[in-house]
Amino acid sequence: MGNKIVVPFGSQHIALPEPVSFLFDTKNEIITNVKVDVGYVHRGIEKAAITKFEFTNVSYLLTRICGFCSITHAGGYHHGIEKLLDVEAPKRAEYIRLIITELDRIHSHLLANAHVAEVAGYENLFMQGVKDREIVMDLLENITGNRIQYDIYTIGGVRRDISKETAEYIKKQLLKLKDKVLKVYDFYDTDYTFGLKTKGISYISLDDAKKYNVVGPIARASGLATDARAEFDYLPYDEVGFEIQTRTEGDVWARNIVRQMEVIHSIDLILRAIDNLPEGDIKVKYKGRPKGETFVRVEAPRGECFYYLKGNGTKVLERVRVRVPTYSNIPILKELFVGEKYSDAQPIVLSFDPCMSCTAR
Amino acid sequence: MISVILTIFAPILGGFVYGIERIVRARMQSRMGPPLMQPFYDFFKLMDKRPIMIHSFHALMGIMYFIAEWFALAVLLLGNDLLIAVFFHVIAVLALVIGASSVRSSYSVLGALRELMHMISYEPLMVLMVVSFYLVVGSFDIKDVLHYNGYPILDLPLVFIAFLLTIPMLLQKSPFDVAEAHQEIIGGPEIEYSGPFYEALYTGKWIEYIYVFTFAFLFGGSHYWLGAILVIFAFLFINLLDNSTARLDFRRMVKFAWIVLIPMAALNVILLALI
Amino acid sequence: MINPNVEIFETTLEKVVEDIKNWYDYKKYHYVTINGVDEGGKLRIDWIFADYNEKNKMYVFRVTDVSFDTLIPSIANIIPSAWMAEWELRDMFDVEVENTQKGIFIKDPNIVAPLRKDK
Amino acid sequence: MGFFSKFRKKSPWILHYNTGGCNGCDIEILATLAPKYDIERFGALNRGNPKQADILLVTGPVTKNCRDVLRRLYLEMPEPKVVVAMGACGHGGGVFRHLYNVENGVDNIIPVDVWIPGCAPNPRALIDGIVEAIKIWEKKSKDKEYMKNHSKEMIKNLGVNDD
Amino acid sequence: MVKMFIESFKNLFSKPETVKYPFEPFPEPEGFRGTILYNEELCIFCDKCENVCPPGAILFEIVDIETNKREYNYNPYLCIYCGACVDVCPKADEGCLTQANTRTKPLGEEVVKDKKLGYLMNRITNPKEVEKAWSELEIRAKESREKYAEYKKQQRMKKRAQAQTKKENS
Amino acid sequence: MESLIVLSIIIPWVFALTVYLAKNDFVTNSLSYLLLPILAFFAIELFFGTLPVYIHTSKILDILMDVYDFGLLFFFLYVGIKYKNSLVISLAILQITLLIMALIMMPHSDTPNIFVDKLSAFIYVIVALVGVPIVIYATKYMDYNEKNKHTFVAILLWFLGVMNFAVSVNNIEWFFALFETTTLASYALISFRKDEEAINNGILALWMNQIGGVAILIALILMIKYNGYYHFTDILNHPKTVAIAALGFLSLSALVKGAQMPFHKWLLGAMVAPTPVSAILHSATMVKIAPYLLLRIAPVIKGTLLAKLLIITTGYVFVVAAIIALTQDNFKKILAYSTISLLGLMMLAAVVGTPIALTASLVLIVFHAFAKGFLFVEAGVLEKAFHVKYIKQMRRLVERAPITLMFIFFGFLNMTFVPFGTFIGKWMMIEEVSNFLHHGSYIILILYVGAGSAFLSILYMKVLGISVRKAHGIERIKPIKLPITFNFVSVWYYLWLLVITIFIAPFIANEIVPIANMIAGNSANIHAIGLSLQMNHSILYFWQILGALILLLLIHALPYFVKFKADIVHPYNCGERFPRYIETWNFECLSKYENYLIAFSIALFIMVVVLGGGLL
Ligand code: SF4
Ligand code: SF4
Ligand code: SF4
Ligand code: SF4
Ligand code: SF4
Ligand code: SF4
Ligand code: SF4
Ligand code: SF4
Repeated sequence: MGNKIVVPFGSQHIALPEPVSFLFDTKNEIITNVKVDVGYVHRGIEKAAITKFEFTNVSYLLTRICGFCSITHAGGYHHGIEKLLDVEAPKRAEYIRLIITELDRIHSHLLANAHVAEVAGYENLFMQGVKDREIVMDLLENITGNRIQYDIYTIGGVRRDISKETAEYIKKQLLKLKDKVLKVYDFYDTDYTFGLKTKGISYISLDDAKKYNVVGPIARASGLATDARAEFDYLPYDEVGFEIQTRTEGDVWARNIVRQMEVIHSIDLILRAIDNLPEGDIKVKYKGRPKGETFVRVEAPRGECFYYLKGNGTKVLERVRVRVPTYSNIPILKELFVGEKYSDAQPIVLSFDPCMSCTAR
Repeated sequence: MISVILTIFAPILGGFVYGIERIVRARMQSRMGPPLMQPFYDFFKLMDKRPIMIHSFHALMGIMYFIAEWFALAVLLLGNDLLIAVFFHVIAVLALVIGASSVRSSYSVLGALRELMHMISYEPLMVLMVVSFYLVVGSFDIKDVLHYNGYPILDLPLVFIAFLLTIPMLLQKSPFDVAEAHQEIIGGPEIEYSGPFYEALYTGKWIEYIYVFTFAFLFGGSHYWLGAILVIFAFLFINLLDNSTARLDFRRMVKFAWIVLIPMAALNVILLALI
Repeated sequence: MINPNVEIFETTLEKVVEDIKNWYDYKKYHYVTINGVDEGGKLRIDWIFADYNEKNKMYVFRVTDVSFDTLIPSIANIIPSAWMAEWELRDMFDVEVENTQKGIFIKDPNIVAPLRKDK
Repeated sequence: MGFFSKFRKKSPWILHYNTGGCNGCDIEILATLAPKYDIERFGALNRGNPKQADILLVTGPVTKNCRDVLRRLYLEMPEPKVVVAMGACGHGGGVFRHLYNVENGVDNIIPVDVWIPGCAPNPRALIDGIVEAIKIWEKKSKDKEYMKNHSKEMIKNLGVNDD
Repeated sequence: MVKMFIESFKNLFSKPETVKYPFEPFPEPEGFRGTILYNEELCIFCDKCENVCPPGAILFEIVDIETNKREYNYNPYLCIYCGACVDVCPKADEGCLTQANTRTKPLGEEVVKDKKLGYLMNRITNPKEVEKAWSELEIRAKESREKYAEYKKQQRMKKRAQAQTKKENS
Repeated sequence: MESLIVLSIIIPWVFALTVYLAKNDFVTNSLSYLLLPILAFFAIELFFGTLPVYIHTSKILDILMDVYDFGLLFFFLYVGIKYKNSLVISLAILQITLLIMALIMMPHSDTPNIFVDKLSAFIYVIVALVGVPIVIYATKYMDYNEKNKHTFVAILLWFLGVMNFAVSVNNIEWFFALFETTTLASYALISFRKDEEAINNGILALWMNQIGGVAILIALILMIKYNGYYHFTDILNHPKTVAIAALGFLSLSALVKGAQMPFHKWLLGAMVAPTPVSAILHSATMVKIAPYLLLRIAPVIKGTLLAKLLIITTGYVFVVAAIIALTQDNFKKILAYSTISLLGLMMLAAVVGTPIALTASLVLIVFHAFAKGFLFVEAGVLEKAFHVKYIKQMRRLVERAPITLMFIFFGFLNMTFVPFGTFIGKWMMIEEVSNFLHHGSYIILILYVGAGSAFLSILYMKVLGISVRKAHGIERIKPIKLPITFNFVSVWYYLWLLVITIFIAPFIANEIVPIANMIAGNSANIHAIGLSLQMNHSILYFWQILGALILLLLIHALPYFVKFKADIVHPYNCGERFPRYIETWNFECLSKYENYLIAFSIALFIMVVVLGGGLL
């Protein structure tokens, strides 16, 4: 009867740093239908990567697909192009890549979790979460020279080395961070009101997760142990002892907890990587032009990121295809709203931590 | 005399309270926070904004909200009946709700509807609180309460706790800031106001601080030091609560008010009446 | 260096849905995406899958020499999350795909099929 | 009005809109709200509501799909207001310059007052930018260089008849 | 809830984490990727930096076709501070192109002047024109390049013609 | 005096007959207009005259009355048979049996049969000032594609006379006759349109009200059996001895007539009839018999267990009806539920029975009558002139019907806000009841009043919220011209409400309190100090009254005159151009509980019957 209220959520909305729009039909604030538009950020990067940019500098473009996981895109691209050029990065470079990748994951997860808290109306938890995140950001800025766009990958290695002192510093800071993160973890884990707002909201069963090919922490929160770090060999994760973190609750809360667990695991990984940091060059020279095709899967903070590269022996590639984690999580996200309350829509959206910038490229 | 002065300067005092609150909140979040005078800076800035509006009706309701809020405070401080003051507050809510509903913006309308849910949660409790004052003091007159020689707080501990938990509903604080819900409906009723019209709402909220804390003060009876302590305690408590809870759904708020708070207050009143 | 172990099933446009349907088991495999490549006037389409259990293993259903005016079948009723890639395919190459509409990414009518080399 | 203008610089309220950047800048905006840089020190709040905002903080190169939204938000803000384009994207589109779905910078859509360089600009840069914006904002309010006939302009520019 | 309650209370009485920037200086860390600085004297005009720059924030405009005099132009607001240009510059070690670890000031009331930022930035006074000027420059640079190529071609033709005539003469 | 009373009763009947026979527009219109000054004059004369008045009637009238009774009951029987409704039939038969029993048992009594005191005169005034304008309104209303205008108006007129008569009788047997006459009238009016729904609802009203009739008859029999008298005055004069069970059954009939749950359905059913029916049923007449009856017997039941039971029942209805109203989307239904709710409050106040509570009850009756009459009149205007029946159709009403909306707004304000009478009533109730809190269980009363008024407020705000929504400035509004009659009636109510509210303190202190004092037998501590109202030790200052009044006037009327010079922008829509589709909440989940709530009210009702009857 006469009780429908259509509520727009996005593209500009304070809870959404990115343009994406949801249009909810609500009855008494219960969502009955939803329309999603994910195309706001489309810039045409795939096209530019095969016309405007040469294979040597296309990675600067590709890393700017996304600020959260610029390192993932750099990784996806460089691992592929190295395969096409047939060069192998030295071990030390691989370890440095791993360290930066995991640092990036830590900052991304911390922010994502904090953001869920923020939109759940829990301002202080947001502040406590992002407060600690600054430690990682400072580390990243120290190592790479920028807080967001690290541009550390280069074909055949990395552009900057980690010196002895820096390594020590990283270790010290990370140990400090670990304590703090454990404290924040505890808040997420035990906070009563936060639980009220997140537990049981937007439940995804293991079966659904598989049917919809959900990836990343969202899948792992439903008990689906999928992680490109374990399913694809691109960085020496086996050597530092990577383990997949899962929960089985499958709701907003579990997603946060999985991220928090991964943060702690990532800290461990980095600490181990620094301890085992091999000596040697950080870069090798390469020759030739990319030719042939390759498939790459790397694990972004939000899940598996897929790259397809095809070269034809010229300076410009023939096809670059990026399939990012959010891209494969949107279909299930769309299904989750019906029956939930509008006041829970923001935590649901942000528990997916959606990145439109990479979904639409 | 004091009450006249208090009434007249309520917006200023409220502004300071709000300023302190912003600092306290920032500190609780390990931030530095804005300067104390920040609310007034905001006030002056808004004053100087070029006014835009959706339509006059809506803009007018913003101003009416401010006036009604002030008037409710005047009735509380200058009148003699607490109960009437409680009901005068409804006029302010009316202006807010009608104004917010008068624009075709779903956020604003949702905010208005949620504001109604606020009202259903706190209104009966406020009535109960006033009645419990009557039981203790034997009068609805605010002056009698302020001259009461005992310690109302000792007679009304549960009512005070219930009231303490109602303040977040009145002042739009987490966990019950559902009508404002910045991350959901971006301020709810206030979203469509801007410039000087928003100013009216912004300042109205300050007055509401005074209005609410006056009630907290009354729990001290004629012992003004006790009243002051209670006010400070209430202030700190709601800010701590604000900073340590997520926003709950309005359904939970209504349920909480009706299942926990009202029976609690009623129990106190019954015990008091029987003894 | 990475070492993807890719198994490619060449198939045809008519058979591809059938093939995927017979082969796909959502408990074992993981749909990754659908990818189109313009190979000079002809479209090549890859349906890409990965394995949950086997490391580095990927599967590709490949159809080559698709002309830009044929209707491409949809696999969205086998894999519910595939609609996004299909809609994108339509936007990017201006080809007809079953049950899709234009405009998921490109809303400006002046921009047509950016990934086609002839446009 | 002179009296009020004095206080203006102490209360800049921000509206943030991402027009298709990489998020990098947006992350940094969130970092600026965080305790370490705490932008509320300047009285700045992230309002999320154009009607109550003074500074429009735009990130990203303005994709074609975001263009109209950006324009609408700008017009919904009351004068005096300033626009800050954050990051390289905001200036000429940054790395996305000349991509087919990109409008090459914010200035092509709405008049920008401050550009913050960097990709991504770190929180210090953002703070510098805000400080700069406040200066311009004050100047603007003194010069009263407001758009006349705001509402008519709006209808004209947007062709709005949005029912 | 209770834990956070206590935590908030503790925070209230502990020192805030906030840094005082901009009231107190906060230098960028060592190795910060900041402004690109250019030294014309050392440049060999190899154009590598221009070619590699992802957003095209470095442009050489050929101002004099005959002498092939080039002017280095740099747009710090368009620059993404990736440092690729420095990586690629053959003279970087001498200091021809370096990446400072300081940030460029925001472009607001005035344009920052510095010889090391190239020609364009030093010519513009109105900050609002930077973007437009850059777009124009982009076109001019392209044209100048085409003209130069044309000129070169003609030169070559001329040379060849001269050589031809010389040959014929001889 | 006597002649005034008789005229007040007879003139409406004469007019009714004339209208019915003449079937002429001019006659109908002018007579209905004419009735207003006449009845108003009589009523006010009476009200300020020397009261009470006793009229002894001849024996013939008694017999006539008996005959009329039987005629009425057989008519009910006939209706039951005609529409094959076993409930109506069996109830009619039961009534006939009981009536015969009563008549056989009835002793002779010298107590006069007609008795008019201030309370009756008070109802006269309401009938005149609220009821007659509805008839005037009906003359125009029926011009909008309705049939049988004249018959309709005639019934309404006749009904007013009946109403006047009903509140003047002293003999409970007579009262039964008039009570059943109002039942008949409601049946006739509700099924006026003669379509299936109308008839069904008419039958519903019939049998439900018949239950009330049965209750009265039982009360009558009990009273005759145990006390030997059957006049109101006798009851009041022997407060100690009267059989509480009889009073219990009388109160039951009041609950039925007052459409208290679970008997609220019949009043809702009135919706299918033309709107003046609802107006007259809800505001001026019919349902007011219920609180009237309780007010009559208030001094005797005060403080008894019966009173407590009634308090629990009516208070429950006050809250629950308000809650259920939230889930409704038919405008008239919402009004109907709020009537039920407020009737609960009136009866509650009447049952509490202290002078102040009685004052509260009377104040509520006055203001409710005016405001509800007003609101229903406007509902009819909406329906006829703007084709609006559901609140979802009220979207953007302010753009189409600004003036009507203004009236509705004012009506709603009257129903709950300071400083209007309804608020004063609640205020008095709460303050008064606070005195009894030492009896512990009265806390429920405070909760009832606090919660009920909060629910009613949000109900009105919700409805107002949806109708004030608009897209443009007021300058683009082009009001539709309304017929003079409509405007006259609206302005009539509006002004009355306004004037009484401004002078509310003297009005209550000088006019209402004496009635309450008269009923209660001791005096209420309510005074007017200038224009301020003092109750016990609380004062509602005039500046507060005036301030609130001005604020509310500004809120509901000023928007039509104020035009700010500011730029117009569109509402925030996330920067998008999404379609706006905004209605309101319907509290759907609450309707899930509706049945439980009603079931509980049945339980309460049965409790009243059992315990009340058990007091024999
Ligand atoms: S990527 Fe996630 S955390 Fe970042 S801005 Fe977007 S929604 Fe927020
Ligand atoms: S989802 Fe995409 S854009 Fe977002 S962080 Fe991952 S790869 Fe980057
Ligand atoms: S300027 Fe750089 S970091 Fe900022 S949005 Fe653009 S690409 Fe991302
Ligand atoms: S009718 Fe609607 S769209 Fe048209 S001008 Fe009015 S508000 Fe705007
Ligand atoms: S690298 Fe050598 S050939 Fe190339 S431009 Fe420079 S000097 Fe000329
Ligand atoms: S740092 Fe990067 S963007 Fe900046 S000039 Fe150098 S290559 Fe260009
Ligand atoms: S790469 Fe270095 S030497 Fe070459 S043009 Fe650029 S600045 Fe000059
Ligand atoms: S279930 Fe909840 S939302 Fe729905 S009507 Fe009931 S209270 Fe309202």
